[in-house]
Amino acid sequence: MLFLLRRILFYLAAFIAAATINFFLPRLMPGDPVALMFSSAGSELPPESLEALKLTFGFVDGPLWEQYLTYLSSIFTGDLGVSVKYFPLPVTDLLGRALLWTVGLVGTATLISFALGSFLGMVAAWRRGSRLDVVVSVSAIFATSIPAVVTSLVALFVFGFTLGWFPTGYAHDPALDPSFSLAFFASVAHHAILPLVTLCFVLTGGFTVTMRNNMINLLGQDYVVMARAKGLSDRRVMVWYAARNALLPTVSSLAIALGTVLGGSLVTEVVFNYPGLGNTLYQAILARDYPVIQGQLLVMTAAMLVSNFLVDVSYVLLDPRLKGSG
Amino acid sequence: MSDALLSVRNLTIDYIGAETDFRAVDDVSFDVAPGEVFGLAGESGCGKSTIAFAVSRLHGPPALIRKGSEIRLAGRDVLGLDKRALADFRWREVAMVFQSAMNSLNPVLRIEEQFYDVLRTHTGCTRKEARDRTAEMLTLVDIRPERMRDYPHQFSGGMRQRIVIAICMALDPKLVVMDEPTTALDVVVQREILQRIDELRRQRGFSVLFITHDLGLMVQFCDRIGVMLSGRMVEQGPSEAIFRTPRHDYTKRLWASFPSLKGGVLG
Amino acid sequence: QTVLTVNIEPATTWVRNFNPFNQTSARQSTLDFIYEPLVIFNQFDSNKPVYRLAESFTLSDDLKSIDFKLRSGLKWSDGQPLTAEDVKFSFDLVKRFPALDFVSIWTQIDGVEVADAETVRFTMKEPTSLAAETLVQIPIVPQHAWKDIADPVTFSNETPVGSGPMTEIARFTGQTYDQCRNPNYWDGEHLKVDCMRFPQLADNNQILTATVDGTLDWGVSFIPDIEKVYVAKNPEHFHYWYSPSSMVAFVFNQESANADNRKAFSDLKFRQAVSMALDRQGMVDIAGYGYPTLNEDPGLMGELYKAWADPSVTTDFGKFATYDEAAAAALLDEAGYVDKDGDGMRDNPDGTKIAFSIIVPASWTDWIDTVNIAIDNMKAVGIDARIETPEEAVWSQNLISGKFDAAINSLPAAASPYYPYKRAFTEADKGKTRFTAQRWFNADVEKLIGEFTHTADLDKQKDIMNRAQRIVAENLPLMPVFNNPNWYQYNTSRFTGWSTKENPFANPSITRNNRARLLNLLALQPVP
Amino acid sequence: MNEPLLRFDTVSKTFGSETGGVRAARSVNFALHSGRALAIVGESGSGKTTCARMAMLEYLPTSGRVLFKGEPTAGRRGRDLATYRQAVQMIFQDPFASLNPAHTIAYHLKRTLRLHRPDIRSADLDAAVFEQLAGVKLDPAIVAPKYPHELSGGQRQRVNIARALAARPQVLVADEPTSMLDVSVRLGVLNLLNEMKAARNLGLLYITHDIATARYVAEDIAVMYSGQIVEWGDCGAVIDNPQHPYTKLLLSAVPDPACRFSDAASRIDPGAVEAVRRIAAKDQSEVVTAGENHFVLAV
Amino acid sequence: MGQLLIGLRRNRKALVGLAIVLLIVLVAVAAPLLTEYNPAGRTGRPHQPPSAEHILGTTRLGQDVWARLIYGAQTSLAVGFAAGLLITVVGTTLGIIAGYRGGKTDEVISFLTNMVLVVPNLPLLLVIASFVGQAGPMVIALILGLTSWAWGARVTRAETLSVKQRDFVKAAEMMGEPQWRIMAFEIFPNVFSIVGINFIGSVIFAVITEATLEFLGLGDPNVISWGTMLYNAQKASALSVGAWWDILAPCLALALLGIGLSLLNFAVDEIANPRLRTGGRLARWSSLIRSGEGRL
Ligand SMILES: Nc1ncnc2c1ncn2[C@@H]1O[C@H](COP(=O)(O)OP(=O)(O)OP(=O)(O)O)[C@@H](O)[C@H]1O
Ligand SMILES: Nc1ncnc2c1ncn2[C@@H]1O[C@H](COP(=O)(O)OP(=O)(O)OP(=O)(O)O)[C@@H](O)[C@H]1O
Ligand SMILES: [Mg+2]
Ligand SMILES: [Mg+2]
Ligand code: NI
Repeated sequence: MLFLLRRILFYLAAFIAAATINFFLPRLMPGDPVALMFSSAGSELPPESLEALKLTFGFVDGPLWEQYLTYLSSIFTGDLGVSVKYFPLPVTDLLGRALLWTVGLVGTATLISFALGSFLGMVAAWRRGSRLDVVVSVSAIFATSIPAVVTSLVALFVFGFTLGWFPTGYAHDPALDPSFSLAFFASVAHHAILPLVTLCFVLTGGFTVTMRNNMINLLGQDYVVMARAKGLSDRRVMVWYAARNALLPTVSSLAIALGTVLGGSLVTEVVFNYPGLGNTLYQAILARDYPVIQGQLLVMTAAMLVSNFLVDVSYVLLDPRLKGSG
Repeated sequence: MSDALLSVRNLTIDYIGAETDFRAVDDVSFDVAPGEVFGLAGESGCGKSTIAFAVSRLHGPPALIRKGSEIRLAGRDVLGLDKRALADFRWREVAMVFQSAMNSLNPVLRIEEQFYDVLRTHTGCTRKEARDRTAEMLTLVDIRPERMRDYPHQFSGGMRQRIVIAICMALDPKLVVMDEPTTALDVVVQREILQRIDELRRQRGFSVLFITHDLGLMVQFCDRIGVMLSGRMVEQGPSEAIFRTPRHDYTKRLWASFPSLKGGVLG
Repeated sequence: QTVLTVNIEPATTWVRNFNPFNQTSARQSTLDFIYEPLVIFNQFDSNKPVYRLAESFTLSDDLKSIDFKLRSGLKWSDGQPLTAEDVKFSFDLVKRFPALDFVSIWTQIDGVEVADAETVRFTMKEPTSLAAETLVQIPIVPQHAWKDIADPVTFSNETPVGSGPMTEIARFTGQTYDQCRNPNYWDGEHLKVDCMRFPQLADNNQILTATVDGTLDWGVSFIPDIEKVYVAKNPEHFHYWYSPSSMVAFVFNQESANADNRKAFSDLKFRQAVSMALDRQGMVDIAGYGYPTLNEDPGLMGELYKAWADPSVTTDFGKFATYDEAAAAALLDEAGYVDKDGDGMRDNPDGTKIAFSIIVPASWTDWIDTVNIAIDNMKAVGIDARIETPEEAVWSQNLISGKFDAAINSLPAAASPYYPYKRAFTEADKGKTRFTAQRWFNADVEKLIGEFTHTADLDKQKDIMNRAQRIVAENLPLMPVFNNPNWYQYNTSRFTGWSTKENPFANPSITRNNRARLLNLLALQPVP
Repeated sequence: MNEPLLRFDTVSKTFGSETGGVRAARSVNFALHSGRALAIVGESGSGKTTCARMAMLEYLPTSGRVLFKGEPTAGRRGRDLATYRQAVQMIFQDPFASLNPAHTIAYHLKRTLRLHRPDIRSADLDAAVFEQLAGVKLDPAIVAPKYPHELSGGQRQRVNIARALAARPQVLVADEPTSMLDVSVRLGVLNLLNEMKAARNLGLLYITHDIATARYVAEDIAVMYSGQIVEWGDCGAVIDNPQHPYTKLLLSAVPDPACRFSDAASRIDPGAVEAVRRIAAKDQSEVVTAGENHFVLAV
Repeated sequence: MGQLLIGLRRNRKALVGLAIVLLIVLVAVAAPLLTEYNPAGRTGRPHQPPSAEHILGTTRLGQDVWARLIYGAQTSLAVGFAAGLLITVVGTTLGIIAGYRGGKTDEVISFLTNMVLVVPNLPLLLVIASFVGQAGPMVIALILGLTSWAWGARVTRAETLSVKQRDFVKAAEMMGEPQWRIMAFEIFPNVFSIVGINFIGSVIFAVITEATLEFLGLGDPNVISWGTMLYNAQKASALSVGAWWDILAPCLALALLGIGLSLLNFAVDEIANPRLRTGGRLARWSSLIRSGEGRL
């Protein structure tokens, strides 16, 4: 398990490094949130209130290293500070409420895309050159090359505005309180369809292409040919000999995809006004809400690390060749 | 030879290109008698593997077996088999050992599983029966049966090659095609393996279609040899004859390029 | 139950915060609706006081103290009596926690005392006739509920105890919240709305959707092509009224770091010429979709303070705030601003170059468009201007610190022009607020502003204002272009009684800084 | 005997940790003289390539010394290393892989000349390239502008030899130079090596697992097993009269068309093979002299 | 490299992709010839639908959409290619150095690479872009270049590791070639297809990301690019007011460029990896099978 130990060490180092970047980035940012809030409030706030605002948010001055140490210790205690925009809501609360939606939406989308993409890639590669292959590969190319912004906007326009089949915002009908009722879940599903489909559209292509390429490379492998020579059924050869091995490298792209889940598909969430992490981050950036930005980047990095770690573990489980090593 | 086990007639195979075709095998005919070891010799790229693949119908696009070609195994028209018959035919009638043992076992499945795959597909036996058979087969190639629960990477190259051979024997096929089965191995291991195959063949009576570019080895191992040159079969005959009295110019040249252990060259 | 659906602020999620002292993150429905002011000064009705919690106030003759008398029998929403003690408590609280003092009230007052159970007396530091208007900004909170709050700054007051019409938070989720009738509201008989509902709407597009499909009864948002997009959908019920609000003007920094530009900026003729070059109507129509109100008053009164305007000022100087490209060019020629170096752009009479950027916040597209039009206009008369779009916060900091050449800026709307004048022309404010960005100061104007608060006599005030606006118009320190619209859409299919263009009884905007929004709410009648 | 060009003095090489690693070379001793060829034979994994790489200074021995003309090679840097690289050249097993597919044949040779033949002026480079190609019996005009994939295996290996010789080396290390070639061209390359050895008075270190070709090329031979040289000496003497059981086993396993598998006499017994392997794997330092210039490790 | 070009010429995907990309480049370069309008100027009434006068209609401000589209192409392409180049140069250099030098160098570079990979890219970009404030296209390109090289470095490193094992690298070492020459002339040409794929992929990524950043309002609103077109159209609620041309034009342009580049990328992939190739031979093969000329 030396392999995993090394990885864990790497993750720890990476996390600290990321946290450090995280700490210094906002401090390079022009304009502090109070000034921004003050100016966005435009003519509404009398200039006198600026002082009150500064007091309210009590931006700690003091030596940078001291701030840094406080920050580091706060990370490990899980105290990410208080949002400026949603004062005095703790960042963890804010992220917490967005987290669920994002994990639900983007997580589902990623898994569906992964499954669907891998399946399509597998079949396309198996039936190389067939009409199915042509259709699948060409549509995969198309899907991957169209920016998410475009896809989301067009979907919103066509299905949201023009046809009115789907709601154009929210994670569920605001009239319903979250509960374990059928109506509530139906509403959640109804609201999730459009962003979900858009996300899948954007993500599936990539998985399909990777899988197809991996598969094609593997189909020439002797063990696949031998499996065919053994007279095994096509299904068995395709799934257990070719796809099983082709999937291994795809798993790492799944890791990256899963890791970015918490970034949310920012664009999709923004366009569909989905109350997830991406949207939260976007709003935080617009409002220069440092604590939220910091917290969010941290959470996302952590997520990325965790999912990478899970993939490392699953690699060891999936690929017997790695078991012996280390 | 009407009682041939494998009979290949006028076999012509093209690799289809975007514009022009590449003729890899050109009008090749030969027979393999039951229990016989038939060798296909020739330089790299002359079409040996292409023939081997055709015999077990393993080709995929862009290979094309031209019409007029004929392959018969124990009287059955191999090229005419439909999908189902083909699945049944493979391995039960013709089994195959590939060039590199390193790669012909699925790295993520246990050895046991890879045996079971074959046995279940063809005989529909239970796991228990399959395990017994696997043990039997592994013993046959000097590998301890307990190791069936290991993964391929846990074996050495020579062991893996023997495992492949064991899998080949699992269904007692009539013909075993061996496409350069020992190129990656050193001479001592190669010798061990070929000797083992030779013994098994004697015990079980299957025929072997043996492919290598090492003529010296081929003469030692095969009963009859066909020499190929860029897709054509230029000479065919008992190995003794190919060695002692080669007729075709190309065969003679081949021998002339073998240095001899005794000094000088063989030819 | 009658529910009024309102769009008050864009948000991605609602956070339950009803702390009335928090101006940035508390729900904007907190003031007025939960915490009723003592008095509302109705700007749409000559700034007349509408008495709410207070039934009257009296300013002492020396303008140094003011008594507010509360209505009798007032109750908090939890049934406890609302007394002068609560008022005093609120002001003391603000004093104890300066972070709560969002109008810096304690820089203006000296003390608060309870005169009797229903009367509070404030003593002012300086004599001022406008004390009441500032004092009523501070929300009055119940002493019994707030006295034990350890840190009222971070207190989010999730279940408020209030004095206003809508104090009960019936339902609160991230995506919608309902604020319902105060059972103990003193003016309950006028209140015909049972609940206000605030759906979360994140951006223009969503607000637009909700507005257009008739979900919203009362909205405050930008809607492009409103006639076509909104009104046309239901002409009978969908209405809007965009009254003038804060004034938007171009400014030249009199203390610009660029000496050559400064020469031109400090020249009145140059300012007048540039001002004449601005196609204000174009800005209103194109950049503003026609929603803003044209402002061609060099004395800065415009439509908003037209009651205060001295007509002779516009007669004398009006042309300098009216679009006339030819006149602008002629004036520049006359003043010696001609192209000396042959680059096609005018230079200073001494031959030095004039070239400046106009700064505008990066995300304010309507202003950016306005500036772009202005630049086209200036180019047309040969002035080399460019646009620069820093971040909003940077823009505002530059205006405050004076690190810019030219800018587009706005002056807040208020009850009288006194406020914008004070904001813009008080030299002591230089470097503190962006309203003094132009850095133009005039002792006479400042003196007049001072005098304004020392009298409670409207005629005297008008006279003062007349004199001040003449000086300003003469010097043209700001080049007004239009007044921002006061966003307001209303839907009459469920409620009637709205403040309308025809019956403008109160400022109808529901934004947080408009106290009169309460009057609009109280006027509503459900459609049976 | 005069000072050898290249000498291995009890050279050992262990990969990985001292204890758990692979001992790829164990106390290897040999000497290579100019104008002579030394063949190292042995089954795969016996450490032949490792020795070649140590000769090329690619690996440093874990212990022992590699001497060039009597001088230790360890720690050579910069100029020293450059002169060494010029004096000792190598031919690789796979003629295709050892030429960069992105460059022409002329480029390969030119680079060598630029690096090791400062005496040739730039203007004369092309002529020099042609000369080198002609030296290995390739038609320069045809071959020079081609890319490696446009040549046959035999031609490529000739280019490799030409490239190695262009540096005017004194030692040529050839690691299985013909194992990837078709039989028909194999002999041509071997003949070429023989010729060059004689013509340029090269010391040739010829590494192979094919004992027959070793005999064809080399005067001396060393048989390796599991990192040890188990038997060495005059080529003919060792092959005709093998003393070490492993040498015997190796010779018996070499394919010999003259005897068939079916002959019981020529069969090798798997049990015996294991026994030989065990014997050969043992550390052994005692040397038995089996004849004039023929030595074998004691068993 | 030559083979790559020949391969590209033979590949249908490559041809279509190249045609699309060239077309866009051409249109961008020839923009002044293709429209009489100033892309920044108000040349018509607001939100005019497409007509003979304004072939793609006008924006909310009355600017000509077509003019903006083709001038915007300049920006989008410039950012795409600049960022793509930067990403590729940094990624390739680090990848080759790490892969070739190995040891400590590799450890350090790999750690850096993994670090950058682990920090979520788009959010980071957003944050940096907003920190920079008013990010012009070239600033965006720079940010993209400096934050997105990791993936390229990783694949290049992996490829370098395998190329490094090849004998010709050993041969060059034995020959005494200096290290930089080995990296530049022996390894680089052989990882060229990876570099190509990385480059085109990065260009796609950069074009898309730039548009996304600008769409989110984090770019310089005065720049004319597809991203700002989207941003402005969205701000003007173009879809809701029915001005579909205002928003769909940049959408389609982005999609088209994306598709063109992707096709090229796939083609390079196919050429670099012959196994992936299908093309004409399979069609010929199937027709031969169907005509009974032969069988499998
Ligand atoms: N998929 C293919 N497409 C095109 N040509 C092919 C294909 N597969 C093989 N060939 C060509 O067909 C010829 C015969 O190949 P084959 O693999 O049968 O040779 P071989 O005799 O087995 O060679 P080796 O000894 O190297 O294995 C070769 O020249 C090869 O280039
Ligand atoms: N870089 C290395 N790291 C670890 N082990 C190595 C390395 N190189 C070689 N070995 C091991 O050292 C032993 C000798 O390898 P070497 O390549 O010298 O054998 P060889 O005789 O050349 O074999 P072949 O005939 O297969 O080329 C083998 O067990 C091999 O696995
Ligand atoms: Mg073959
Ligand atoms: Mg070797
Ligand atoms: Ni090239």
